[in-house]
Amino acid sequence: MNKLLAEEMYYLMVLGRAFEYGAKENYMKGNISGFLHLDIGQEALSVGAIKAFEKGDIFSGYREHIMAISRGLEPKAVMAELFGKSTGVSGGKGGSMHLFEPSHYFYGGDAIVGGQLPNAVGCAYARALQENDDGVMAIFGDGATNGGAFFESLNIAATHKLPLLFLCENNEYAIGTNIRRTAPFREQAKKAEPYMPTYEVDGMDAEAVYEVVSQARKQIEAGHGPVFVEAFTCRYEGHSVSDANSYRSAQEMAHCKARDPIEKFKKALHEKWLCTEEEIQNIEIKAQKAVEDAVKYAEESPEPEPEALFEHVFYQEHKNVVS
Amino acid sequence: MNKLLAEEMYYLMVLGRAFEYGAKENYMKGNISGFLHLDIGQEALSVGAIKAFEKGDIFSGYREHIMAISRGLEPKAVMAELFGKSTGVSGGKGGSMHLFEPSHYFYGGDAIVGGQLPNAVGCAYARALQENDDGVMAIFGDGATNGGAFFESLNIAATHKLPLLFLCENNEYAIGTNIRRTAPFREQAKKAEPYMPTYEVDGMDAEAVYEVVSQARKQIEAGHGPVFVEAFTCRYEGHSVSDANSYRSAQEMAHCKARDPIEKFKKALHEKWLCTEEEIQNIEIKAQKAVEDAVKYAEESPEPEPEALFEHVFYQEHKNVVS
Amino acid sequence: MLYREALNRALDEVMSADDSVVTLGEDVGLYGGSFRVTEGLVEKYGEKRVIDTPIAELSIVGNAVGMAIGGLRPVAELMTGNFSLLAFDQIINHMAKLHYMSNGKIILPMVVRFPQGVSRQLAAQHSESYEQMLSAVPGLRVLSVNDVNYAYHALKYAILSDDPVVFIEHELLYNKKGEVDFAQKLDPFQARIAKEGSDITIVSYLKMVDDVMLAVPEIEEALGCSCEVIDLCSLNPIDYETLIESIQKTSRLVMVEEDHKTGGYGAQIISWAAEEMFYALDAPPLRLAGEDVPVPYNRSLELSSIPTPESIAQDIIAWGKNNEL
Amino acid sequence: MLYREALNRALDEVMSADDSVVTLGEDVGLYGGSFRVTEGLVEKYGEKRVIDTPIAELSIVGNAVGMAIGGLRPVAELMTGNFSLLAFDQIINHMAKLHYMSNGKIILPMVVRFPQGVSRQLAAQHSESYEQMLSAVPGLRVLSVNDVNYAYHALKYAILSDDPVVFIEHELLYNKKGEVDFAQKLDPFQARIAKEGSDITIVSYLKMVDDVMLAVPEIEEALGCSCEVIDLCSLNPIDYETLIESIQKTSRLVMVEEDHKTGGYGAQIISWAAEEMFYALDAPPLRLAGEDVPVPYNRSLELSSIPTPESIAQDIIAWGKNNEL
Ligand SMILES: Cc1ncc(C[n+]2csc(CCOP(=O)(O)OP(=O)(O)O)c2C)c(N)n1
Ligand SMILES: Cc1ncc(C[n+]2csc(CCOP(=O)(O)OP(=O)(O)O)c2C)c(N)n1
Ligand SMILES: [Mg+2]
Ligand SMILES: [Mg+2]
Repeated sequence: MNKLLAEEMYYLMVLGRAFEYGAKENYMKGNISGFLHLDIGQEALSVGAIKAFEKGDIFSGYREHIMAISRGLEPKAVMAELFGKSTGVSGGKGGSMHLFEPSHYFYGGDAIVGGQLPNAVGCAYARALQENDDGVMAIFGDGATNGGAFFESLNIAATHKLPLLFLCENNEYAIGTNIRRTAPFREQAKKAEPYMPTYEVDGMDAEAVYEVVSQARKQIEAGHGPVFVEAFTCRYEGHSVSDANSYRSAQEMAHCKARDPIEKFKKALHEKWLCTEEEIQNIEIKAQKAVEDAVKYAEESPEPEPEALFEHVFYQEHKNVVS
Repeated sequence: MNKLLAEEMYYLMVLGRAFEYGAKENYMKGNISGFLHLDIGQEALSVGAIKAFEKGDIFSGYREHIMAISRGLEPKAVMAELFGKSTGVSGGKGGSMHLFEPSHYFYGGDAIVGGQLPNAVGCAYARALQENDDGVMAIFGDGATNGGAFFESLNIAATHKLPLLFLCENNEYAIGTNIRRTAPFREQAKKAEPYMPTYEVDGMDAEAVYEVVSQARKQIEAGHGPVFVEAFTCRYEGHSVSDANSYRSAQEMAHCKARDPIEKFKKALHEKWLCTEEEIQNIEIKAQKAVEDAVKYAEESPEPEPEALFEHVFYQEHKNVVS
Repeated sequence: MLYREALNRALDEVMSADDSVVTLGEDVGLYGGSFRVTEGLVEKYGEKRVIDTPIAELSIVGNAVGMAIGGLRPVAELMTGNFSLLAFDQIINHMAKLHYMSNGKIILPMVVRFPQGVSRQLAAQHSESYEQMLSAVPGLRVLSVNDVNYAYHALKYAILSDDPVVFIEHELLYNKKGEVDFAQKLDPFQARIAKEGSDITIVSYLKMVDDVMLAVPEIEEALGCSCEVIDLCSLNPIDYETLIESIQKTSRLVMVEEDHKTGGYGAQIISWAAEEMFYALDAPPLRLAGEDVPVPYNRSLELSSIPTPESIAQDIIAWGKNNEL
Repeated sequence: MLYREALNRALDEVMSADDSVVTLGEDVGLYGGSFRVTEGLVEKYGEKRVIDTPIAELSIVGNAVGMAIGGLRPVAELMTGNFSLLAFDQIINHMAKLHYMSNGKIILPMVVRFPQGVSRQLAAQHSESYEQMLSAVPGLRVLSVNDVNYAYHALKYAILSDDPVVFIEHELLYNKKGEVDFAQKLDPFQARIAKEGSDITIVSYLKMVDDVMLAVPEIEEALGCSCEVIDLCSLNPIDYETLIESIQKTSRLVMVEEDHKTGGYGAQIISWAAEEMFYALDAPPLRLAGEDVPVPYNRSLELSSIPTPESIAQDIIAWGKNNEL
């Protein structure tokens, strides 16, 4: 990592958090609806992992706004999607949980817990067959590691030695249920041990995440098969905006926030990358501005046309193709 | 194990093999149809495991004739089921793959690979809640260890420390595909290691199977949670009667049969239990007779009445029950 | 009492009367249930009978089947209809078939419940309806009630019944208010006449019954006629007697459902009527249903993908006028 | 050429022309496919393109979706329809919806194929039909052909199409003989007139078309009429034009399918006809389908659970006589 990248990552983390608060505010105003899962507290993980995985395909779940933006999707287009506008990345049809941008190799938003994993395995298979040098990263929560799709994916990826990086964001909760109550242990990497090398990392430390994911990426790209990375993290908000977060004590939340990833990284910017206070402030201002612009853009964007309802059910009109 | 039990196990193994050959013969004659999965070669495993698990609930798959008989189901009623007769254990509605006898705690026949595993987990949950001393045994093949249901079951059983014995019959094949081609290793117990104690045993050695399963049963009944036993075995026939078994070389088959479980156990009867040749022959004659009687019974039994088609779709007539 | 409170009450009563009743699902325990149907139960009955499960729908239903085999009466909750797809093997290959395949030896007193349907902008993976699939499976009873009183009685029946029941709810009904007559003896398989009338039989179920009821005044005014509204309550078995009686009276049939039209549940009702009530019908039957598109996130698109009180009124009025009503 | 050979030929041609086509499933490779549809392909195209998968149906379809995202054209085989239930989440929540939810950005040129239906005493967990469920899912094309020539052309189309296609086969059709016209240009979404006639329109698909054809001589003789037999070929979209034309000519409609009657696929056809062709029908439509019971193992019970040429003839003759035909 160099200073330029560190600054970019800081920018993305600050932007990400502001974006999420902006989304929350607009949910309260009624501009956004449905399920809105905020990534606040987990920015180091989303930003660090995506930046470490520069190229290659990314499959994630429904808590994917910051990942999408870190991958290069326009904050405007993401916010517009949350608003359900025609200018949204998915034309207003997908919403918060369904951000896709194949031109950026981002197949983000799956709202079926663990549903993206078999898809990521299949894509990794394709990359291996195509002798493509880039690998695939699948991102999922601790809750997903209890489902059949996860295990089938470990087994298949290991059998075919696929270039697939499994990244588990262990924030210890699936909605209101702690992972210790639905699995026999807290560390989900244990489940991957029979199949592939595993790494643990502090998910609140953007630099550490960046390093471990970079390392893992090199390993999968070298053709040695899949790798599993588990990052321990903590979400600050409820599961989604409509969840009151009443199942976690004030103490637990305080402990969480004491590890704040943005504060930590800011400190590194000062101490390690010798950024000035002014440089840092400029980044923060720029990030704030980007979110304001995104909200404005989303507000002013038009609704989809009524005809959009029937568009893109299929790619091709069936009558035209004959064998 | 004592001599009496050894003789009984020998009886069941010989009976089992003769039963399977009898079934095959009647399949060729057209008396049995559908899928017929023979357990020939795996008798030590089916008999040893069931006898070691005297009480408690048993859930198995579609290769379950010998297990059912070892559990105490009448060979006649099993054969009649294969013939589709009204006197069959499932009234002719289930066939070879669907033998059930709740009065013997046998919920045998599931034709969905791995489908019995979540059921076994649920039953083990019930037993724990009821503070019942007996545990549950789930029997499945190597092929089932690649499916999501298997993993979910390992995870849930371990989380709740359920009294569940996982018994994997590793005959290395799922129909025509060797397990080495669909999993990263041959030993499927590895998959269970993160969750529970695991044991390996020679599935061609009835005594060894009996000992290991007895041991595992005691462990689960003591309330320490689930245990995984993997038994390596070999089926002599094709996957089902309609499979030509062309994917295994003559050499592989010869190697297989050199470990014949019945021959091996017969030797132990002589050497360890000091059975006379006559005692052994009497057992064999009795077994042969039982199979002949079963076939005769099945042949002579009546077809189900046409009305049977509509019986047992539901347990109760809906109109009669009000809340 | 709210709809979800009626369900809660039914569960609570049965759990208190019978130790073998357990409920399991994601967040049903400590969290109180994502739609609060199981609220307060874990405090009363403990974590062993109100079981927080992992996110593993195949196991939730598969374990419930095993629990029922083991002598319990499990009530499994799936968080949303779409996730039930992960459990379809256990629902269809196991829960529905073990009784028959065992010639009646295996008895499965169990319930699988879940909410489904278009709520508010939950997008395509959280908005679908699967009653058409599940009602077509022999061996399953499928209940899906609109009314608060029925919610209480039907769920209680489902848990007490010795047959496997799929109990389908709707996310937008949980806060519906209504009275419960606890002493009533109610046959959950009998359809409910939500409104009597003489000229048009409108058949519906679950949330759409409310939308139909909202549309009725406008329809009656515009067509100068009276509508009978039938809430099916039980989707399998179907209470054909009630339908026959109504159609014989009105000679006109409309079916309203929220699911996509092609292959939706209502096709069975209309197809039955065409076969069995052909000569009783004075006009072609009308089927109103959702569009054949995945449900979009945007609110206007979402609303235009399903019947609404406005579209129901408009479509029935146009049909009535076309058919000289 | 046999039906399975026609499928094999279609796969072979497309794989030879386009390196991005792969096929995956249990035993499709070294074993040659449980119904020999993929026979010989692994020898030609290697294990990387003819992929033996673990017994993990959710992954078979889920991986195919990912392969399609990654630029391949996967053809996934599931061994039997009943096992497809394990993959319903990937088929319905992913394969069918990603294109729409991404506003057209994700394109999924993929096929899921499987055989289904009542074969010979395979019992309830190996004998069901799921076209009613899958044809009701917006975003999926569902092809299910009876004819050998169509088998070749429709599978080829399905693989070449850029939309996700579910291709449903029947275990008893694989050894059916027929001619293939390789040069033909065939629209796989157009229904096939299996036999022209003027008095009764009999609609069917997949294996039942053959049973209908066997029944027709007896029906025509007994009723002194002529039957038109329509093989739908495409279950979604439905070729309503062909149906309209036929019904306008005959004024009589019969639907024959193998699946359980309640909620079966044919309900959509009859319900559509009741809505759209009401005045064209001179008699109530007739729907023949399987009984509402899990499929039993015993051969006589099994046969009595589904329509047979004999029962089809008998039921249509009785209906014709009742309706003054
Ligand atoms: C198959 C499935 N079951 C249930 C849900 C409902 N659900 C949505 S998110 C969630 C919790 C997931 O937790 P985790 O995987 O740890 O991710 P996190 O939300 O913590 O990021 C649940 C149960 C779902 N979306 N999909
Ligand atoms: C879910 C499912 N997928 C596929 C099949 C078809 N099938 C039946 S048996 C079998 C092989 C199972 O192998 P294994 O588990 O090793 O058991 P074995 O036959 O060796 O005893 C397969 C693929 C099935 N019955 N169920
Ligand atoms: Mg989590
Ligand atoms: Mg095996």
